[in-house]
Amino acid sequence: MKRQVPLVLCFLFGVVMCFTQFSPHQYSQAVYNEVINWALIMAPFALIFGTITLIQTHVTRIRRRIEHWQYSFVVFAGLLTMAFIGILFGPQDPAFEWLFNNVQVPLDATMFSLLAFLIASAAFRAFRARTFEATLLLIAAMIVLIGNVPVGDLIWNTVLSWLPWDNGASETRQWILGNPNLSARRGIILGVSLGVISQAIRLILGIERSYIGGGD
Amino acid sequence: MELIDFIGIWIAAFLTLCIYSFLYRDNPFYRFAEHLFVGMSVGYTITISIYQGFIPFAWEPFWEAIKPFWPGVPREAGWSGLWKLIPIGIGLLFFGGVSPRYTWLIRYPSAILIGLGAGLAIPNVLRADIFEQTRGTVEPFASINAGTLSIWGILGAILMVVGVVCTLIYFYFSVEHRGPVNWLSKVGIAFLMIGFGSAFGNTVMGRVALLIQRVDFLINDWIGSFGALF
Amino acid sequence: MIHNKTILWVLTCLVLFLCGTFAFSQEPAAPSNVTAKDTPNDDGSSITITWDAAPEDSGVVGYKILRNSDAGEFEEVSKQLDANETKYEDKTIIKGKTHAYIVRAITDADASVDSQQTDAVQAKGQWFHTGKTPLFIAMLLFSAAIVWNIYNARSGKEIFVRRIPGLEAVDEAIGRATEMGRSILYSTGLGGVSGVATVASMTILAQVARRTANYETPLRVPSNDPIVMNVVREMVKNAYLEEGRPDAYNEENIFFLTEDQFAYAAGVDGIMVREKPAAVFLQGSFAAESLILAETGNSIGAIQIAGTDSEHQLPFFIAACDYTLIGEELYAASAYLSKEPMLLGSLRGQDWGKVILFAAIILGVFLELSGITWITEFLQRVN
Amino acid sequence: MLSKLINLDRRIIFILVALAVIIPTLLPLNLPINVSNPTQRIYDYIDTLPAGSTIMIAFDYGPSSMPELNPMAKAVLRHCFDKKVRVIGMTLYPFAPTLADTLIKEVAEEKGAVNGEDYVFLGFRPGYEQVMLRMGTSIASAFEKDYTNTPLTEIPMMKDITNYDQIDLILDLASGSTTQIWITYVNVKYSQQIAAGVTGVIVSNMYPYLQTKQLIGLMPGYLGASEYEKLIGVPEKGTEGINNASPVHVLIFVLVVIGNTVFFIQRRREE
Repeated sequence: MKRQVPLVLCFLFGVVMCFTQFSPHQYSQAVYNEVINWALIMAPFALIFGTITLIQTHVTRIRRRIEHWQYSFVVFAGLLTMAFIGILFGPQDPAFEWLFNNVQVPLDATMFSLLAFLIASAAFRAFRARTFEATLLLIAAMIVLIGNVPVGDLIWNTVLSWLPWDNGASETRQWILGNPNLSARRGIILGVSLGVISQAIRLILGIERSYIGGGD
Repeated sequence: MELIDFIGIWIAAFLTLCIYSFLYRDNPFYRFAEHLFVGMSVGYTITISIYQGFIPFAWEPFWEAIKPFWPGVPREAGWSGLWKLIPIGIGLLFFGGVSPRYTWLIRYPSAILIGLGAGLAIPNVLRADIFEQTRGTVEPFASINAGTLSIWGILGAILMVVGVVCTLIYFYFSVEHRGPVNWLSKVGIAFLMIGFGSAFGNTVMGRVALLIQRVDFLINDWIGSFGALF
Repeated sequence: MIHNKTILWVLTCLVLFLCGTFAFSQEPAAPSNVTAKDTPNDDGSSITITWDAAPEDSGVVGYKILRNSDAGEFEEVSKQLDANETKYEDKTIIKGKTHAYIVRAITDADASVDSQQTDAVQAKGQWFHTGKTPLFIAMLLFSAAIVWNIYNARSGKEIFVRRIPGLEAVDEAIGRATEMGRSILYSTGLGGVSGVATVASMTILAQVARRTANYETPLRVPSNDPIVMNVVREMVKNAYLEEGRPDAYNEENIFFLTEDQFAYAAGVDGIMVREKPAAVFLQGSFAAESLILAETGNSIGAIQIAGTDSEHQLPFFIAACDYTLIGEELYAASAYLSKEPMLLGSLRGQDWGKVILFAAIILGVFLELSGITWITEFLQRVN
Repeated sequence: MLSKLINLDRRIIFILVALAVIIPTLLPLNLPINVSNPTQRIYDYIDTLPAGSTIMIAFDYGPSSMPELNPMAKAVLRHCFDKKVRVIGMTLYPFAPTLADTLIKEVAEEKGAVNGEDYVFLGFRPGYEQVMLRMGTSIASAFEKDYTNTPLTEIPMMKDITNYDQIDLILDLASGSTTQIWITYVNVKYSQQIAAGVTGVIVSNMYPYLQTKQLIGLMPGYLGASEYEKLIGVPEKGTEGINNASPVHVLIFVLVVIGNTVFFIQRRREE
């Protein structure tokens, strides 16, 4: 029950879903459409389970007075406010939307925008011409970086005005993105895809069992 | 400006500054914003997954199916909604995870989700990634044959094949990288590095755009709202 | 009398004139070779009608399609089609009924000619899409290659795996954390439990856990997917059990944070700056938060080992981390560290796949150059 | 001194980045913009459409990509309304309808375009390829009503529009993988012309499609927006964005150059 049934379920669902991709028949499409929804139906249960463990973690923190335990109350306050209003009145409720727009959206956008700072500090630190490979990385990054803004072409057209080639910065950028960059990406994608498929095969055939705790 | 909007802008601005304070170092303001964010995001995702997943895909069809048992309600839909009892039942197994003795129950829904994902992945990844990317690498040579490609185009197509093959050789694991294999994989690394560098440089724009938007908010909306104070 | 004569005259002229016009605007030929067939490779919701193109000077300006159901009345089912069309896919059929079709050619003069009616056909769904045969064959071949190699590896055949830079650092990182008495932070990324990168990451995590079990170094795993968290708990528990240290396992170290991408990043950042782990592992699939995590990890001076198959995030890991497993290296690393025959065998199978890809690309290039297109046709996309 | 420079405290870099964004926001720059070929092609395509043609704009992006994609949407909408090209708006992103609706209305008001005659906004439907494929048969089978709940049958401009056959171009404004899906399902299956405007981050994924001509044109991030704004002669947020973003790019460039110079001097000395 603990090991065999999950393996059988995994095999069954895997084979059937794989088959629906080859079969245009209305029955197989109906199966596909039904089962795809199951993932959506099960998601809230997994989330509620996750939330229970989250609450457990923070209750422990508060009980044991682990450093910064006071902030666990902030987690509860946020969680309960959103879940309470959202579940009772639905996501279209004005209070829910207001909280979303004025609390969650700014937090999300600001966290995201931290990247502008971090990308600068990472570039400064990492882009050093230490080795041949690092130099390639550095040069490609700088060309694309400067080719992305009009300043790049401005500099090119003034400094390199004796060249019979205008707007070189943006054109070189485009060439790098469209050529060496693309072939490297293709190489990665091909390799990764082979890995994805081989893992999917292992999972379906029950060879890979890590998700039931590993072992045989 | 409505009071409620005014309060909203101030809260948003306060939280924005709380997060930016992290750039200096960890501090109580960041800790407050961080914990609030974690809590609210969980509450938000639960709400959305219930209202956009569970209710339309499980509850409504199921309700349609059992309606006729209610006195006086006409029967409209078929029994197909009863199917939804299966995913609901399987979903309930997740609660086994709460007690250490029954954590293994979670393996059932996990196995289904894994099987489903794996089954869909095989044909789709094979088609969309392997078939398509290989075809895209080879196809320009048909244009060379047809004579419709410029000199640059031809060079590009050849470079593309060299790049793809060498990168793949770098990812070839079951031979020692010595001699010619080593050389080719070195070329592969060179392509990878150019690729990574250009992707990095290319991302800056998008990230800066996000910062510009926040700065725009702080300067125009928030500082702009100071006027309403007086 | 005169009247009669005039009328006669006028009538004659009229008849002559009409004859003339008829002679010049000759009636167009009816569309020929009209066939109606069940559309192949669909779910049984359409019928395809084909006919021969009208000659250029026939004056046909368009076509309309007429249909009957179960030998009933004919009705128009299409709007006017262009004159150069020779095919129409009727997607509005009634399932379970038979339909016959007529193609009506329309001329400049707003006149029209009907073709003969076709045989009545019924649409059927197909169980197998014949256009996907190449895909199916490729899938079977690759599966066979993987299974065969795993079987071989299990029967004890040695499989070589090239050195993967960065993996030596795993022991170094764990050792350093132990020396400094600090914790290790391990993130499995944003992927769900069926993601390959997540599974590979969990396999590496199990290996890391085996090593930390002996040193009692705390291994902290903040998770952003409840299911992944649960699987990780089971795997780490197992690893500690197999190392004979079930007492050292602490379930609270593996916890759910939130599913939201940036809230997760904010939370992990907070853990990093407060707990100051000596080693940070970022393995799995990541999105934009990759650099937020990696830069914060760098700022606290931790040894960082990253690995992802999300090719967009690789540049940031390469820039901010000490070691980075690139794409497929992540999968290979899980095989390399665990030395498990299953993983080693399937790695060999993947390499076979690469050999086939090389062959396809090189052969394809030469065939295309000489005008033979069957490789691209084989790889053609079908929906 | 040198080692201090090479291990510059990241917080100094953060301050420099902040300044590089704040200063141009307060004191706008005005850099020359060169229109790149992929953007030009979209402009030319729309510009040569006869009045009364129809294009479909898919607003496939969420709030976090608004800064880059909204200016593009605005510029293209202005161009269309000026040329009397009709616009059908729709989205496959659950968070997009409000932002797209606001934006279309704003431009329509400015150009005097009439809802239901010059443009229509269909709103959001879940499921990417399902929606795309259904619209191939008939748009009404995916969207029986528009965003304001008016049945499509009652909308004047939808009278002669059934499916992709009557649409001259689909412009996908995307922050994710939707463009690939549009190409896979709508370009390949229905031979529909597709163009894209995408965020800077995913631009490089689009080049293969540009190369195979599956995309007739491409607008990359702020740059694309500013180029299109230049083409229609109305510089706005896109131009502002590219101007404000430029200093940060230059800053990073200069920082890296300084870092490497110092690094080389130091290495020379060590040798």
